[in-house]
Amino acid sequence: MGFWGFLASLVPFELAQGLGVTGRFLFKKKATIQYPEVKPVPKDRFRGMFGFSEERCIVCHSCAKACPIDIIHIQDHFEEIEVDGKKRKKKVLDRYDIDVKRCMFCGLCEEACPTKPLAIWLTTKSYEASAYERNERLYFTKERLQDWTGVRPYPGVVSPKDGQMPDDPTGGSAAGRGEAKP
Amino acid sequence: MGNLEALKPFPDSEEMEISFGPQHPATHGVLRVLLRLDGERIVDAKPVIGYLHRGTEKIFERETYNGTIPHTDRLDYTAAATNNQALVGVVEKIMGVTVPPRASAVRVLLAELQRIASHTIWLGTHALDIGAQSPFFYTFEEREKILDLFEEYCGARLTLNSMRVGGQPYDLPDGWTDRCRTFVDQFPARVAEWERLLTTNRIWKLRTVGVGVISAANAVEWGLTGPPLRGSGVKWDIRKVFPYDRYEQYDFEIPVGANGDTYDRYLVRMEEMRQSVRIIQQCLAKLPDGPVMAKVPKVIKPPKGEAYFSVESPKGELGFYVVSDGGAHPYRLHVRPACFINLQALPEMVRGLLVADLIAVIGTLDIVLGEIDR
Amino acid sequence: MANPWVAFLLVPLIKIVVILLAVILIAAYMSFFERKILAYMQIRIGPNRVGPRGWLQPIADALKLLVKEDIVPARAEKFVYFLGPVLVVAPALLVFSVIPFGPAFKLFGYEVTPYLTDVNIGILFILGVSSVGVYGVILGGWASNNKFSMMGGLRSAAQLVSYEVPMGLSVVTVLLMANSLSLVKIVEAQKQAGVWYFIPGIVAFFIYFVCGVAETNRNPFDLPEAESELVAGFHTEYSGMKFAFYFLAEYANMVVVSSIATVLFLGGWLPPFPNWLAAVWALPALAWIPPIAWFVLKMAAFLFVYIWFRGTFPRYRFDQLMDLGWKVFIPVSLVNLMAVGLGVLLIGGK
Amino acid sequence: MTEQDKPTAPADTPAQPPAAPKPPWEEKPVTPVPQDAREHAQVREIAAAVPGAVIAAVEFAGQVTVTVDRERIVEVGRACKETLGYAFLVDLTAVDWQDRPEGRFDVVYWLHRHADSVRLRLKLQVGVDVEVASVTGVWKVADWMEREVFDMFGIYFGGHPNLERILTWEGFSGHPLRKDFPLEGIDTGAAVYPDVFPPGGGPVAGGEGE
Repeated sequence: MGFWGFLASLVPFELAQGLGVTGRFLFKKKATIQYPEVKPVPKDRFRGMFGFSEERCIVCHSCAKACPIDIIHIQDHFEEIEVDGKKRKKKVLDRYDIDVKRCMFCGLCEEACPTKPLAIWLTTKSYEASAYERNERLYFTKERLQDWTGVRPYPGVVSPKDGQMPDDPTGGSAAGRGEAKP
Repeated sequence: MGNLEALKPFPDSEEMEISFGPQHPATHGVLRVLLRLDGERIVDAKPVIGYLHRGTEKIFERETYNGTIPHTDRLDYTAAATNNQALVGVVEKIMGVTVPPRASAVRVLLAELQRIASHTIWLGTHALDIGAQSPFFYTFEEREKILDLFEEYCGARLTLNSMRVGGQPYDLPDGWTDRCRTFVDQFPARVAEWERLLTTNRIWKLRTVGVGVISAANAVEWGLTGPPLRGSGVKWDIRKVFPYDRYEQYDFEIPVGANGDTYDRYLVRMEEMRQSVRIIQQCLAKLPDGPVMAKVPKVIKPPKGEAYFSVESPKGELGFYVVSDGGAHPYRLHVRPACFINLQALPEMVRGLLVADLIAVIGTLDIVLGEIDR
Repeated sequence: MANPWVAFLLVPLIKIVVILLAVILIAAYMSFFERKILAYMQIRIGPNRVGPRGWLQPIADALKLLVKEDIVPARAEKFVYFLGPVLVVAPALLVFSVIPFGPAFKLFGYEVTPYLTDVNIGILFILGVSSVGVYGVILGGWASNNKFSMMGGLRSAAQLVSYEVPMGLSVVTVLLMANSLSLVKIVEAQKQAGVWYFIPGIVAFFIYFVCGVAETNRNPFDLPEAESELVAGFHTEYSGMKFAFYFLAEYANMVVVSSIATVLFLGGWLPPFPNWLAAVWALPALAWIPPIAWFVLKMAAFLFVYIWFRGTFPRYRFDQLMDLGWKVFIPVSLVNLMAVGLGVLLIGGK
Repeated sequence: MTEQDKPTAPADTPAQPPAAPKPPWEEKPVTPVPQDAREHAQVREIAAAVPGAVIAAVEFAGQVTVTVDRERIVEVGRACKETLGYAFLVDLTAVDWQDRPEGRFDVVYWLHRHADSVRLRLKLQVGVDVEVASVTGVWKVADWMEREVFDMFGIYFGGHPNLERILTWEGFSGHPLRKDFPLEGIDTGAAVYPDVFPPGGGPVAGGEGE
């Protein structure tokens, strides 16, 4: 590139240009969030901690069938109940466990659930369901799925037993996950 | 690089065997490369893979067709949207389902956003491996904005599980298109900023020009696809050759490199990010309305037969080959992984280079071990 | 000075303690500033949890390294393994004995000079001592019995040696202008000449600083500890206090290069453009800033540029680094040396 | 409907002329039907290039599948590459039809021709422990793909430069993608979590492993 090219190559203009870019970033707004004090707010369709309500569940096993990794274990039995004179058989739920430590929160169980409002849904705000001890604490039985013992709900979110509805945007899954919310 | 014998000052000095990885900061996952070094010059390189093999194709055989979709998120975990697109595409092809235009548009939006997100990871880690620390944080800042858009649409940031056979499970939330437009409008300025940091930087050029060269003929012979192929000058992109999801409606160019070295592949990917921005802008401009899901039975049972379908994933041609026996579970579902086949050309590209160049070449191939090991 | 005991024992001892403490504190807080400034360049905040807004981070790091388990690799050469860090830190701290931080001034009636000694061969002493550091790196790399660290050690040996030459040449151009080896006299010469040497010796200044970056294995040239290739280069196998020594030595060397650059090219403790300014603006404000503050200000500017480099530039490959050293810097500094020599000859050497 | 292949117009003869033809996604999907494709242009080309090698040809969902004779695969491959221009071997895999008497495995090659962007699927049937000639001579890219098929199915490829396992580790016995390989995995003897698993080693076939 000739002598002058060699000399010109000595003066690093483009390196200075690079320095300019990083220099400008010195004064730009920072992106860090101080996590424990400031908690990031998930979006309204975030697939977070499970919500479950036993009354709405019609024990049809479709959520267990839809789950790709079969971590929803359901056991039920039939009971005779009297409904206005006629003998009717009704399915009663014995066991409804979700092995949350293996769950990948794909949301297929919620999509498969035929009940309206949903019996099993993914809440959109609570994501802090970690535990120190793997096997017990993250193996959610029917009771724990409802009263959320051992789950640190996001501020303002109540457990399903205390009335969290699936279409409640702060806690439940946005009803609009299916259709655009009115 | 000239023949290596001439370079051997001490004829009796034997070569040094080094195992590079699988725990190594620059192998983008659990890849191990057995290196035979003469001093710092690589005499031979032999990639060893399989550390992340989870038997995905075996698991596919027990899942329902919609149940396989979360597993495809974990193949190329930096590009979940295009993995989903390929899987649902092949099942729709074998069932003869036509997807409504709005579903195609949403898929194109998700795929192109995913292409940008995947390329930002590539640029961040590639620059970090070659020593420039800051681009990593700038690129990931932009990627966070894309992940927010994904989270808003389907509820997950990385493993999206956002498509179903026959269309999209849910429609775009209100205001999503505006937020997407604001992101896309400011993105080219960010890419220009990164280019000011790297493209003309003499150290970057010294580390990438002429490194890991592969000729066009060799690239086709080695079955390279995606940016590694286009970097060597072969103008070939599935979105143009076999348009899917109505890609023929959008006009965009296919960036092509000249001499197939790391610098050209870098330029190709940077240009691809800009082209993706153009596609998204066009898609947002004429977003069709209407249903997002075709009439598809609840339990997907494709007819007996086989079909292959591929998409242009950020890494190359990602194909799915499904064989159905008429049941609700795929009889055989094979993944044609882009990175697995691109990695095969690594020894050819690296022979005779220095150890530092191996890092640059691994970065430029943009490999993800999830897709390689399946 | 009244009795020799005080003059030659007590005062130097106090100075030594003060300078050593200052350097160690600067080096420790350099690591903190580096992490903070780098973070601010990368849209993040950096350490802000330890102590108020993170200010106690370096103390925490030091304590951590103190109590950390000190693993010695199995078949390492024990003695040489321990010698490595010592050989790196000692020269780095030794060099501070000759660096003049300010002019002599009165303190409680005594004449106090803010530098330890004024050796009349100051520059020679500095170049000689700072090249001993190379041994520490090579021995450390070789003794830790690890392929990667040996490669790191060999790489840094070649790099340090080959960048010593252009650095020396660019320093010689300053000596031509100041025709004295003693650092104090160099600053005095710049004061009389009324112009800092970085203006006539702009090329020498640029080469000196870039070679300084290479000497301390800093960013564009940080091959020996290139994380991506050699995992951590020569100090891979070191842990605990020995690793802290390498860490301290790196930052101390950075401070050394910055302070020498300040003395040689930016006129040590002189306020900017000593006589022009005073004549033209008669700025009393600038006059009362103590000379030591000027010195620290200029040194801090250099340290900031170090960190700025680290945040921006990719890394040279090893052979490119050697090419740059031998094929670009040495010829250019030679030509520059001759040019300045000619200049000094013509102008008659003020 | 993607134009990935010859656009065969789906035969949707509307029973009665509806007011406006409902868009295809509103109606039941038109499932493709396999047709015999002997006269297909691509198949005739191959039959001409390698007489006698073509056993059967099927067109399904717009993609042509040609079943060729196992012994002459390299010859067919070379013909496809040199004369017919299929320079790009996109994919090579296998399918295990467990209860098929004559040839248990299908080895499937998926070729691509750059000239007119046309794709073709070659298929051959091979039994257990029967060798298939390796096509690495024709397409270099087949190296790893064949190694993966060997690793997963146990099909030997004669003439392969280094036919060894690629995804599972050397000591692994068994071929995972065979239909008779248990989904839960086999006892590999690998001392995985010695404190959790019995001295026999890894997750026992069918064991919960917890």
